Amino acid sequence: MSAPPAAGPPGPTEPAGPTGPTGPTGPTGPTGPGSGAATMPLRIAGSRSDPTGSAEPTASTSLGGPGGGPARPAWHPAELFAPARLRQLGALLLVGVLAAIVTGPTGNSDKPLQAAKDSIVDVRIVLYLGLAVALWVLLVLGAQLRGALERVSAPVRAPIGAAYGRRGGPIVLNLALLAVAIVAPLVVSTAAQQSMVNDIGIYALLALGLNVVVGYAGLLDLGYIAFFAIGAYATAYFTSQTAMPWHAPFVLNPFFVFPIALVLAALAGVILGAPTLRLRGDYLAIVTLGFGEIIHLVANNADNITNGARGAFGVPHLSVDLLGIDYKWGIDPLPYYYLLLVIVIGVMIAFGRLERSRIGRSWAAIREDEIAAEATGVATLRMKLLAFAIGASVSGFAGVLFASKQFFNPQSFSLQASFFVVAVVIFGGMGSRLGVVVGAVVLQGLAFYLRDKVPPADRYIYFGAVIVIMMIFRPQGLVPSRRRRREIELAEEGIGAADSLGAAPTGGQR
Amino acid sequence: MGFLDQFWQLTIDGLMVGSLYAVIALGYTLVYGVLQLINFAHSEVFMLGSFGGLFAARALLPDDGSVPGGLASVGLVAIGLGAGAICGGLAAFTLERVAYRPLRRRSAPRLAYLISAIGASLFAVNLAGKEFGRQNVDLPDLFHNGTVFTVFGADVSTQSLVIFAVAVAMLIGLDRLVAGTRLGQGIRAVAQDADTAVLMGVNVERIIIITFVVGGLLAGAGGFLYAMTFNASYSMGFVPGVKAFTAAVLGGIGNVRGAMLGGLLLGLVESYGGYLFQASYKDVIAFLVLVAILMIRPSGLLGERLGRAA
Amino acid sequence: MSRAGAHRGVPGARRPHVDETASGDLVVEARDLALRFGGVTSLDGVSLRQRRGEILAVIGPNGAGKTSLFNCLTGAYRPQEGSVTFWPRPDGPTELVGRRPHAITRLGVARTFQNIRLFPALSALENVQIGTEVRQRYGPVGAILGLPHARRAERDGVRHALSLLDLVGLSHRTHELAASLPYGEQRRLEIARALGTGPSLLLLDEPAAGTNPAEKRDLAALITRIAGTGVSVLLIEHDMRLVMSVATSVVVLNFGRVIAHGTPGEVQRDPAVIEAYLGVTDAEATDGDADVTAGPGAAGRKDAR
Amino acid sequence: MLLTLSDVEVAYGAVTALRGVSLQVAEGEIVTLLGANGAGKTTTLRTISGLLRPRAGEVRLDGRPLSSIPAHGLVGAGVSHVPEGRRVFPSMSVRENLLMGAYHDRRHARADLDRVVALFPRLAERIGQAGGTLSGGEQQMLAIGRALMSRPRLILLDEPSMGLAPMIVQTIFEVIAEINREGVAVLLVEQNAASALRIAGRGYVLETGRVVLADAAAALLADDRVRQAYLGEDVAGGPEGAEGPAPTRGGAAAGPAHGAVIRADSA
Amino acid sequence: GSDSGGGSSGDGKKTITIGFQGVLSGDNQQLGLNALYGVRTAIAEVNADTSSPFQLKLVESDDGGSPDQGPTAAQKLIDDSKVVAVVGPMFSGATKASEPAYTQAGLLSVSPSATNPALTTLGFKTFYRVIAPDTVQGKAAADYVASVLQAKKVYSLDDKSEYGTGLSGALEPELKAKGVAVTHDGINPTKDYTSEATKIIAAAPDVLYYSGYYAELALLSKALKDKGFTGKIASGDGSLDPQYVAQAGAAAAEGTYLTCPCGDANTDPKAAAFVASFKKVNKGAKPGTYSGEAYDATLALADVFKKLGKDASRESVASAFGSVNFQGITKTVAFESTGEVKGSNVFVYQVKNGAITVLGNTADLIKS
Ligand SMILES: Nc1ncnc2c1ncn2[C@@H]1O[C@H](COP(=O)(O)OP(=O)(O)OP(=O)(O)O)[C@@H](O)[C@H]1O
Ligand SMILES: Nc1ncnc2c1ncn2[C@@H]1O[C@H](COP(=O)(O)OP(=O)(O)OP(=O)(O)O)[C@@H](O)[C@H]1O
Ligand SMILES: [Mg+2]
Ligand SMILES: [Mg+2]
Repeated sequence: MSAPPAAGPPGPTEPAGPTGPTGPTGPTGPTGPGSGAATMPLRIAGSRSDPTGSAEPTASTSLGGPGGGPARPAWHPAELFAPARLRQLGALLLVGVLAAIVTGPTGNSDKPLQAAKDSIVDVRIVLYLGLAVALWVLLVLGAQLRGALERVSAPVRAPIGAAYGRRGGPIVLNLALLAVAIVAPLVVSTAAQQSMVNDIGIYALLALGLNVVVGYAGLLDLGYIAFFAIGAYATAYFTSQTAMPWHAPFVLNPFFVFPIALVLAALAGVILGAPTLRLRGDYLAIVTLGFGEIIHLVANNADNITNGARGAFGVPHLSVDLLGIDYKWGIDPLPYYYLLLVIVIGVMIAFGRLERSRIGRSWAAIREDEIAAEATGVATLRMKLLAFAIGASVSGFAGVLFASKQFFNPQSFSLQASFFVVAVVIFGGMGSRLGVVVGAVVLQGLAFYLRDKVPPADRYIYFGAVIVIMMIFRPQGLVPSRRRRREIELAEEGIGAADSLGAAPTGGQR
Repeated sequence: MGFLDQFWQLTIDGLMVGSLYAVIALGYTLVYGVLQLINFAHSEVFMLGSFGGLFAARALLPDDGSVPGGLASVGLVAIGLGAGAICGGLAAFTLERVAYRPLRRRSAPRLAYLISAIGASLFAVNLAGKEFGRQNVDLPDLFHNGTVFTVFGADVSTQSLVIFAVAVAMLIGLDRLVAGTRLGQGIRAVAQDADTAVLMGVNVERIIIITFVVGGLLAGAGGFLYAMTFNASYSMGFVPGVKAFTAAVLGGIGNVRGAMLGGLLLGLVESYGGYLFQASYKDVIAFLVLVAILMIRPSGLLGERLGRAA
Repeated sequence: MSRAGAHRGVPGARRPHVDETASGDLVVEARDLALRFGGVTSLDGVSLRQRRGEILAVIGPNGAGKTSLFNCLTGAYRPQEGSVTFWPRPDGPTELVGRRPHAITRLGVARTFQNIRLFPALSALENVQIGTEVRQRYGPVGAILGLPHARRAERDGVRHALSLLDLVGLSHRTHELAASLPYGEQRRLEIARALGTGPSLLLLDEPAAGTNPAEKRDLAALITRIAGTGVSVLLIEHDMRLVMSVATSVVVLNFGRVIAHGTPGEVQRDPAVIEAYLGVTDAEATDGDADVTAGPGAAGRKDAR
Repeated sequence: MLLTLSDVEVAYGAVTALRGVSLQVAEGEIVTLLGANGAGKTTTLRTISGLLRPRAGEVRLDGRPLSSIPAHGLVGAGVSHVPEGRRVFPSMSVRENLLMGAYHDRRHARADLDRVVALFPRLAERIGQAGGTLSGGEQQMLAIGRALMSRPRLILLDEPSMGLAPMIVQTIFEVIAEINREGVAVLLVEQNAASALRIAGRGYVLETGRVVLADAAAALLADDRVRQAYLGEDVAGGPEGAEGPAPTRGGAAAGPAHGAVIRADSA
Repeated sequence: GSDSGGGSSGDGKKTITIGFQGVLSGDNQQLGLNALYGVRTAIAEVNADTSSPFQLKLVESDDGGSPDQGPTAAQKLIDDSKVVAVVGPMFSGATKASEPAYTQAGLLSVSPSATNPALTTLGFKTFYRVIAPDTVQGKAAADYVASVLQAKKVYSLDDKSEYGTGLSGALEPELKAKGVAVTHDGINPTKDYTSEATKIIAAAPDVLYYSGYYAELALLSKALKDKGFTGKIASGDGSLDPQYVAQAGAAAAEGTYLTCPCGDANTDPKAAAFVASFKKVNKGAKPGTYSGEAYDATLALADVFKKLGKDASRESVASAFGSVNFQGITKTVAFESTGEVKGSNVFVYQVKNGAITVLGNTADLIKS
């Protein structure tokens, strides 16, 4: 809780008569130079770098030295043991204890607190608490260190920042990233390649599609995976006579299903969107969530159509036999990887153009002020539908790839999968194409990395913690888009005050 | 036997479950009210409260496995509720401090909170799984369960009566709190315009934390009620969480009475729908009803209708 | 001031007959608009006509229904009764009631808002571009493939937007974010955005609010210049100096009804207007009252009761 | 001194809005702050009410540094702020909005509500309506009324006459004078400089974040630069197409408010 | 391709590495842990046996029970050239997604729990399972319910999982063929079976057969007991777990019939040694659903390694495993040419006085 207004007379709450003969005092003139006021920036590092957010803003502002003298060095005792600092230390120690519990033994419900106790009453606790204290010391010296760090990293960050601030970005940087993307799978294990296709590649594609909906049009879609399912089931329907009880009377090469799935998913997007896009943001979220669940449950229940929980086995792999090229994709993940790479890059380029066109601008307008957009002639409903349809079609497209790569069942289209795509988009940076791809790489890469590093049952403890920490330190995402960054900056200027929230989460002024 | 024969029984079943949804939904609605964001980790607050209440009650149960009965039962239920509420409140407080407040400081975009909440939720769920095991945990009967009375031929058991009564009492209490007090006034002000609320002397930080804690207390107590019939487990939060969130939206998110109404309605729809169709379609039916209602009333049953001309 | 007082002045004054005006050069005509919100009546049978090229000012006390009138004209609200006819060109009349706002904008009715509503995180240029691109037809495929017609449209849009920024005097702000502009410039940017949509009728809701006298003067010149390009302007304004300096005629609303209509000079002398809107000293108030009851039909009052 | 700003600097990100503003408001006086668009008037008020924190310099209330009071504590300390753009709570009723003004101290809420409603009868008519659906002018009245509900010692008014009908403008200035007579100090930002200077004791002129003039109101009214820049005086002839010079000059120079002047002139 | 999975440990014994693929994260991880602990128990026993010529080493790979993660999880084991055989995958969906890779790599995989009948017909060359497919259990359960329990009316409820629908799909036609009236219903795993209980009671069946797992059956039994259900409750191998009684409460679980094509370790006196060593190896945890099968699968593999001696490579193991004949605690492990376990007996268990007790082999029970 905020510190109560400390010293000083409490202001009278009633308008008593003039309390003194202080009428208009005539010209005072602009005062001269400051009377020794503190010239320290009042947005102090303390609250900014605090991972647990325990430091009080009011307290941290007072770190600037209430007397207004020159700022004390960080290691000054009064500075070190300021309440805010101590709170920070406390929070870090708590985190240390938590870390000990997380890495400690597993318990059970018969003795609910036993495991936690065992973790704390253990020598390892010393290590964690030591780490906490060390981190605290680092934080205390943080202001100085940060300055140095920024100076050091500036030459590296500046060009990258500048590059992605600018339109298209310099070709060199993009080519470098591309080269990494091409070479990377060649130096890793086959399992990692599998993961680069199944987890990273597919999710990057999904995230690019959802980015149109969430990042560009500003609509929260929590049932996005439903379109993925539609693409996958369409593939099973058209390409195999055995995968599902219900199938087409003819068999198509999966490549021909791409356009079909694209259209089907877009259509599904329009059918879902047309009646629901009038709804306010969070209502839309729940309706799309419901839609996702409906598709998921229907797929799981319709034994006679989709084969229910047994899933669709036997969808053929992709193959081309055209113009003398005869190639079949198989179990080997690499060919799928390069196919996905080409598709992802194509989609990135396409959406980049879209974003910079009148359509992208209309979306930005809708995001910022729907009523004004409408009054400026933007057909808001139609543009939102368009975003929905485009997003859905990418998802359907990804569904074809997924279905032809491997066996799937309705489990692949759960609500959690939808959440995960949303997480990838926001984690990477809403509205930024590179960002969402990086989001997929980092999040899924993290999951892959953790699978060998920690006990699988505990994997999501670490995963969850990393997500929270990342969001605390980079709420705008890993590679935020230029437009989104501006929006956030605008919101940020609103704050600076202890109690103020900034426009983002509250702003009740419609 | 047809649907009509079972109508009242299904209604009672639906109301019991619905009242639990309502209690959880309040947490979503309250937090949505002040921060305009969906607290996706609320389901874990519920889960932790549930464990808290369950362990507390279990620790006090007689060792011989007998059912206490009488005043002892009342006491146990009260203690369980209290412990659940405290755990829920603490969890909500911690959640706000760790996953939300730092983001607020950086004026993060709204959706960032969503992801942070999902992360916190993953963390909490799996840590609970690690600490308390990954099995469902049963809470032995706290009282002699049996039919208390019958309405239109439908049995009302002690269990459902206790759950329903406690849930309704909490709902009414909260409604009074928000409608009639200064706290409620502050909550609504922050909800609509936090900057201006500050100018009115509202301590926004405090309002936010109180809102979280109140939601957590309710969810925690609700969690205990839930555990009495449905067992507790580390992953128990997700489904009721989604349902309660749906209920909150159904009633008009941000509206306390709406959450209650939405919860009860959702409980009924599921109960009827599960009977009339294959039970695995009951969520489908619930969501279809939600969509239908939102089509007719785009801001939920009791949501405000601002702006558009009549 | 009470409700009864308002009704007293103009029993059944529904339709101002602008008889000298042939409908041929009208740009917009509203007939008997009624807008109610539950118990609140915002518009209570408002009729007005505007000639092409005219600058028509709508004045009236707070809550008289001016903004509501704009909202009805632009489709933000749908009136329960009445109709609005709009002539995008002198020939083809179109009914506006029942259309969605963006469709009305595309027909050629653009507006600004009483509380500025720009796209804050977009640059000034982008704000105007969104307006200029309303009529462009290229779709997602054109944009993605960078088809020639899409590129051309894009270039035209930018060029047009730049010229509009120049017109409102914001060339120096082209790439700045709308939110960081000072208030007065935001107002002008909003006008440029509205002009971007190529309107034949421009609705300005209190464009001078919050600007200082010097800026008001610039604004007056700007409005006159806009009207000079053939755009009819419908203007809500509380600043009488501005109204007097730019308007060719004035409509006065009170309690959702038209209480006066005429040239600025006429309206200004109208006792009912003075009583309801401009304000009088106590002594004069009684006079005004007497005037109204006597109903002398001050020169400007075309609204025969 | 009730309020002292010394060398206050405020920035929005990279944009510096105030570059060393110093000003004072004593108990019970009316001080007006003039300046062109973007001069930093709103920023000054937001800084005083704690919504923005200065990058340098200091704000003191009753001699106490403002940084020791959290923003939400300022109402309790007697400061109340009518923000630019009204900022009424959109889905609270008029009544609830007004009661929000008394949030920090609800003892006098009833009586004050009656007083405010009496001041703005229009609000009485709309008492149950949602704030967001009020007309612009009605919202402005509501915002002022709400600020009065907190019984401030110092009231910060950011363009209170904006969007108000001439007659209400007149009322507003009367109200300001009235509350000032009850002992409330007023810091008034106005584009309607003439009226503002007429009720104010002193005034400051802000230009691009700096105080360039500070004087008694009467002196400012007489100052050529002020007359030119803020009263629109140089256009003696009036803009083309105006009815005549009289209203313009009259509105600026004399009379309680220019609405009335127009009436006087044309009668 | 494959290499010899050789290696030597410190005491000169050869080290053989096996893999485990199963559901170690997500909602069903308890089932995965049950199996994993079974594997670990077997490995500990082998390694503790001084007469054993080799040491076993385990590599775990989590597939979350989902087909999405299956190929990656399988690939991880395939990439590890030391792995000569795998216990797993566990769920049929993950199995379908993973087996193509195992087949291509020629790596043997023995599932302790994937019961979908189709699995042995899809051309997975290196796939074996030590659990009988749903069809076997479905038929036996139907026989028992119809002949011994004398049910006229059965309410068949499944959990809409691959396992549950597979079992109910096998059970229902058999029941109908015996002239039993069957009401089918499916319900996604949930906690709230209140209205489902009302529905079941309204249908007034003689027997409720639940095809699904114990956690849900426990809640369902509770709800049914609260509402005074008078019929009999029966379920399959997914519910054969002491946790069923613990979670339902002894009163609600009392009398429930459980069928399983396996012996239950916890109740079988012959398996007492297994239970003891399981508890020892796994910090007091008790064997649960699929623990015994995983244990048997591992020991069967060890048996093959023993026979192969120095030549235990992917190829040799894959080709030798088909002819294994090993007496496990749940059954005799021997395979048909399809990879299906031979001649499964289906046993019936019942909860009596709060403990699961074996009633006997269905074939015997029906005869008597
Ligand atoms: N959505 C709404 N719901 C209820 N009442 C409304 C709504 N919109 C407007 N009103 C009412 O209609 C009346 C007219 O409002 P309008 O905004 O048109 O006034 P105005 O003439 O523009 O006033 P101002 O000059 O103050 O802006 C007001 O009394 C207002 O309260
Ligand atoms: N959110 C913001 N982001 C960036 N710059 C801002 C922001 N708000 C204000 N500014 C800038 O700060 C300066 C001062 O603005 P301020 O709003 O205080 O002016 P003002 O004197 O109140 O003007 P007005 O008469 O238009 O209300 C202006 O240059 C403005 O562009
Ligand atoms: Mg208006
Ligand atoms: Mg301002």
